[in-house]
Amino acid sequence: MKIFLDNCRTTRVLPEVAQVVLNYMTNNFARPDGLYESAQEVYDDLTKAREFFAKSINADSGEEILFTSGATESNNVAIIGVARANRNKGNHIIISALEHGSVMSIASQLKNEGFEVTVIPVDDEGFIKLEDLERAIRPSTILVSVIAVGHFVGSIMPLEQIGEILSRQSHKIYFHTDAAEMYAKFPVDVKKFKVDLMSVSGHKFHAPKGVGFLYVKKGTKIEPIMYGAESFDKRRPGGENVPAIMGMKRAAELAIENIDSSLSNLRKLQEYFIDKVESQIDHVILNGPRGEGRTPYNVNFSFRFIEGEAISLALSMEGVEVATGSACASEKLEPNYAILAIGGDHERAHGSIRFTFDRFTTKEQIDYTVEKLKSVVSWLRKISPIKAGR
Amino acid sequence: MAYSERFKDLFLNPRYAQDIGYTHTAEVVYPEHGDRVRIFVKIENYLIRDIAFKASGCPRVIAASEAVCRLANGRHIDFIKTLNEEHIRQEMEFFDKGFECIRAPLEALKKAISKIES
Amino acid sequence: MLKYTELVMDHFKNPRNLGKIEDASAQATEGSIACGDMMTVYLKVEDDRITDIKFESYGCAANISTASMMTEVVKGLSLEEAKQITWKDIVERLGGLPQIKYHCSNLAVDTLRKAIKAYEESAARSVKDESLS
Amino acid sequence: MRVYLDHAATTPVFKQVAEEVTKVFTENFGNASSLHSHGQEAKQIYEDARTVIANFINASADEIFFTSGGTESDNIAIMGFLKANFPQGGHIITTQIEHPAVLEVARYLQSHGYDVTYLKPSFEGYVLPEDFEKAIRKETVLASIMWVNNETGVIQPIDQISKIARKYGITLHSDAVQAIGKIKIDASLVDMLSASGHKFYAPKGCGFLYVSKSVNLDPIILGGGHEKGLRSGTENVPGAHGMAVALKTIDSNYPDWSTKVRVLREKILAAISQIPEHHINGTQSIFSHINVSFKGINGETLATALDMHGISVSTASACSSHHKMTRSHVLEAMDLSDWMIDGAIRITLGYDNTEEEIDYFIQILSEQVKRLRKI
Repeated sequence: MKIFLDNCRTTRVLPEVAQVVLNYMTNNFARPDGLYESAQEVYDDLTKAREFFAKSINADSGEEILFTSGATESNNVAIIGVARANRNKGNHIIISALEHGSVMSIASQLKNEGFEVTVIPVDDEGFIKLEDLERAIRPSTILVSVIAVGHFVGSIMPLEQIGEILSRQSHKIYFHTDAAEMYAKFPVDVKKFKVDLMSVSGHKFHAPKGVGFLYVKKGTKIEPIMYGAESFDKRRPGGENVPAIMGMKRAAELAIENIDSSLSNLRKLQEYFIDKVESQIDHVILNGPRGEGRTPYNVNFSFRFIEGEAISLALSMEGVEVATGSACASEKLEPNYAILAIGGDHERAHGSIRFTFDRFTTKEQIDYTVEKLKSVVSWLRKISPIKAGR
Repeated sequence: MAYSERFKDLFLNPRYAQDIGYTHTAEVVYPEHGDRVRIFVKIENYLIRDIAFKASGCPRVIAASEAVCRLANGRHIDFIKTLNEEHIRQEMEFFDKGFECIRAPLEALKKAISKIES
Repeated sequence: MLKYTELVMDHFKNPRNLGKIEDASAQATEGSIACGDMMTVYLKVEDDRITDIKFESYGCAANISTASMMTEVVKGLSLEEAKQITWKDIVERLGGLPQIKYHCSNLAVDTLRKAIKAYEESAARSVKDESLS
Repeated sequence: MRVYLDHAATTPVFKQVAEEVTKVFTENFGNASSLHSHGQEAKQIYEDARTVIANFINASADEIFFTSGGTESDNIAIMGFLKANFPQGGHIITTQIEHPAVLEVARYLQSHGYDVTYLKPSFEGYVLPEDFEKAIRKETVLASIMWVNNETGVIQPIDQISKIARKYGITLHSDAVQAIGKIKIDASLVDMLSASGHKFYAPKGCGFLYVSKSVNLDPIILGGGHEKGLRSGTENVPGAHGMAVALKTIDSNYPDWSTKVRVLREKILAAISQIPEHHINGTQSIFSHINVSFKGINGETLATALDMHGISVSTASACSSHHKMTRSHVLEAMDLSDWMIDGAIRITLGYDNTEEEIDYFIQILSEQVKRLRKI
C-alpha cells in the first residue's frame, strides 16, 4: 500500500485537473494577448478564471486577482511590494513566528533594506496572542503578515480578530495572510478577515505546481518586484501560465463544491487518528492545538527517544510518506522552528512527524498508518540508547 | 478582440468599397491611429442615391465605414444628421469601449453633406 | 533531497550488531539529543583485539547505517587498527552519503574512539592496580 | 482550416511532452524537497532535467537554475547580478530592441542610480559589435544583448560581442528566449542566459536561467532557499521535465524538422516576392521568422483578415482601446518608414506546421492583400 500523508507540502494533480491542463497545453494554447480568435477565447477564459477566484474569496472583482507562480512569489510580491511602496509612511512590519520560510526570508531581506521587523510569538498551541499584536503596533507599522493556518502545527489563526484590530488603528496598516493551507480547504472571505492581500498556491489543492495567485485589494499601494512586458497585469510581468491557471480553477471548483463535507469527514478522521495513536503508542506529544482551533488536514506528533528522519524513512519503506521536523531532514540541518516556537525542545522537534491529509484520505489508510507507525516506533526505540525513565 | 459575425461580414465583404460618380466627398484622418477614411456620396433631392468609401487603417475603421454606407444609402440627409456613434456600433455589433477611430467614417459623411442646406 | 545508496538503506533496515553487551570491556556515549544524534558503543576486547561490538542509536538513518557499517568493519581488528579507521573509510564502504550527512558518519567513529580510549584508560588503571599489589 | 503561425508568441506543447508532464502531475507529484520516495522520485526527475538542459546548451548541470519563465530569468539575471556585485551603481549596455523584460528592468535601474546605454540596431535589425565596443566605459559592469530578436527574428552577433565582452572583462547576459530550440546555442559564450519553456513546445510557467559558475547572483524571490537560494518556491517538476523532454524531442528530430521549416519559409518568401510593394523587415533572420509589411495595409487589419480565415499571425503595432497606437519599439529603432512599421505582420513558423497549411496561408494572404489594397 502507498499512502501519501504529506499533502501540506504538495498534492497530486487530479486527473480531471490534468485533463484541463492538457487541453490548454495542446489545444487552446494561444496567448491571451494575441489578436486572433483563439487568443481571444483564451483571454475570455482567463478573465472568467479571474472572476471565479475573486468570487471564491468574496473579493469585489477579478482585477483584484494577480496570478503568480505560487505562494512563494505571492508572498514576495505582497510583502516586498507593499513595504517598498509604502516606505514613506513607515518602516515597521509585523509577522508571526509561524510564518512560511519565504516570509521569514523576506523579512530578513527587508531588515537589510532598513525596515524593522517584529516577530510576534505564538503560545504553546501555535496561536498568536492578540494583545501581543496590539502591543507591537507602532505609528510606523505599515504591514502585518500572519499565516492563515500554521503549516507545521495546524493552528488556525484568528484572522478575523486581527483584521478587526488593524482596521481600528488610526493609520492604514496593510494586512497580508499566507492562505496556502486555507484556500480551497476552508471557506475564505477576504471581507470578513479584512485582509488586503492574500497568497494562495495551487499545488496545495490538487492543481499543478508553478501556479498560484495573490489577492490584492483595490487601492493597495504596491510595487512590482519584477519588470517586463505589460501583460494582463502591470504588477506581474510575463505571459500568464494559462494551462496551470485553468487547472487551478478546476481544482478549486472541485474542492469548494464539497468543502463542508470534506471538512467534517476529515475532522472525524483526525480525531480517530489522534485517539488511536495516543492510546496505542506511549510517550507521544501532540504538537499544536486540539479540536476546532486545528485544521483537520494536519496532525503532528513527537515521538520521544527517537529521531524523526529515521521514523519517516522507515515509514516510507512501508509505503507511508510523511514529513518530519528533524534537523536531519532539512538542508540547513536545523530543527523545525515551528516546534521550537510553540515551546518544544530540540528533542521534540527532532522527533516530530507531520501527517497531512487530503480530502481523499480514508480510514483504511489511517488504520494502516497507525499499524506501521507502532512497529516502526517500537523498533527504533529498541535500538535507541535513551529509554523512558533514564 | 472577439468580433461578431456581423463585424466579420462588414470587414471581409464590404460592398461599398467601390468607385462611383459622386457629388460630394470628404476625408477624415486620425493621424495618431494611422487611420484615413474618405466617403463619397451622390446626392439628389436631399437623398443619398449612391455612396462609397476608401479607407486605410485598422479593421474597425474599415468595418465602420462599410456600416455607415449600409446605414446611409438611400436615406434623406436629415436622417444622416441624426446618426450617432451608438447607431454605428449597433450596426457593427461592436461594443468594446474606447476605439474612437470608429467615429471617423460617420464624421467624414457628415462633413461631406455639411454644405447642403435642407 | 537525500538519496541513499542501496547499501545504506540495507544497513538502516537491518542494522548489524545492534544492542548491548552486558559484560562489555568498555562503553562510550557520544552526541546529544539536542543535536539530533546520539549513540552508544559497547566493546568486548580480548588481547587488544575487538572480539565483539554492539551499538545503540538515537539518530537519523545515516547515523544508524554508518554505525552498523562501522561495527562490521572493526569487529576482529586490533585496537591499533581500529583507531586508524576514519569516517571516510566507513562512507566509502557504504558507497557514499549525501554530503550534508557526513557529520552523521563522524559520530559513529568518534564514539568508537571514545570507547577504545575508555578501554585503554581502564586497562591502564588495572595494570597500575596490578603493579601496586 | 486553422493555421497557427505565431510560434514566437507561444508554441503548442508537443503531444509527447504534454503526456509526460501529465504523468508527472498525477504520478510523480511529490515535492522535490521531501524525503519520502515520492519526493525522491520527483527530485530525480528534476535533476535529470537539469542535466539534459545543461547538455543541450553546453553548460554543466549546476549552472542551470529553474525559474517561472523568460521574464523572471531576465529579472533575476540583471537585477540579481547588480544587487550582488554592484549595488552602488555602474554602467550597463543593452539594446533598443530587447524584450520588455530587459528594457523595463533597465529603465527601473536607470531610476535607481545606474547608467544605461541602449545600442541602436542597423536598418537590418542587428546591433553592430563595433558599436558595442565603442559604448564600453571604465565603469561598464554588465551587458545584456539578446540572442535572437522576437519581432524580426534577426540573429544578433553574440559570438563577436562575446569576444569583446571577454576582452574588457564585462559580464554578458543574453535573452535567448527566441533562440533555444531553433539554433544551436553555446552558453559558454555568455555568462548568463535566459530561456522560456513555452517558446520551445514545453509548458508555460517554466523557464531556466544559465549562470556561469564564475558569476554570483542575489535572489529577487526569497523563501525556502530552493535552487541554491537563487529562486525560492516549490520546484516545478513537471515544468522542468517538460522542458527536458521538449529539447530532447527537438534534438532528435532537428535535421528533418529544421529543413522542413526552412523549406516552408522559402515557399512563403517566394509567394511574398510576387506581391508588389512589400518590405521584409530584418535580414539574417532565424529560419522560423518572417516579418513583412505591405504598403498601404495596416498590419492589424491584415492580421484580422487572416484571422477571419483561421490563420493566426501577430502584429507589432496595434491600436489599443486606450486611444493610442502602440508601435513596435524594435521596428522604430531600426528607423524603418512609417508604412513598414504600421504595416508589419509577423509570421512565425513551428515544427508542427504542414505544407498544406502553408499553401492555404499563401493563398489567403495574396487574396487579402489584394482585397484590402482595393479598399
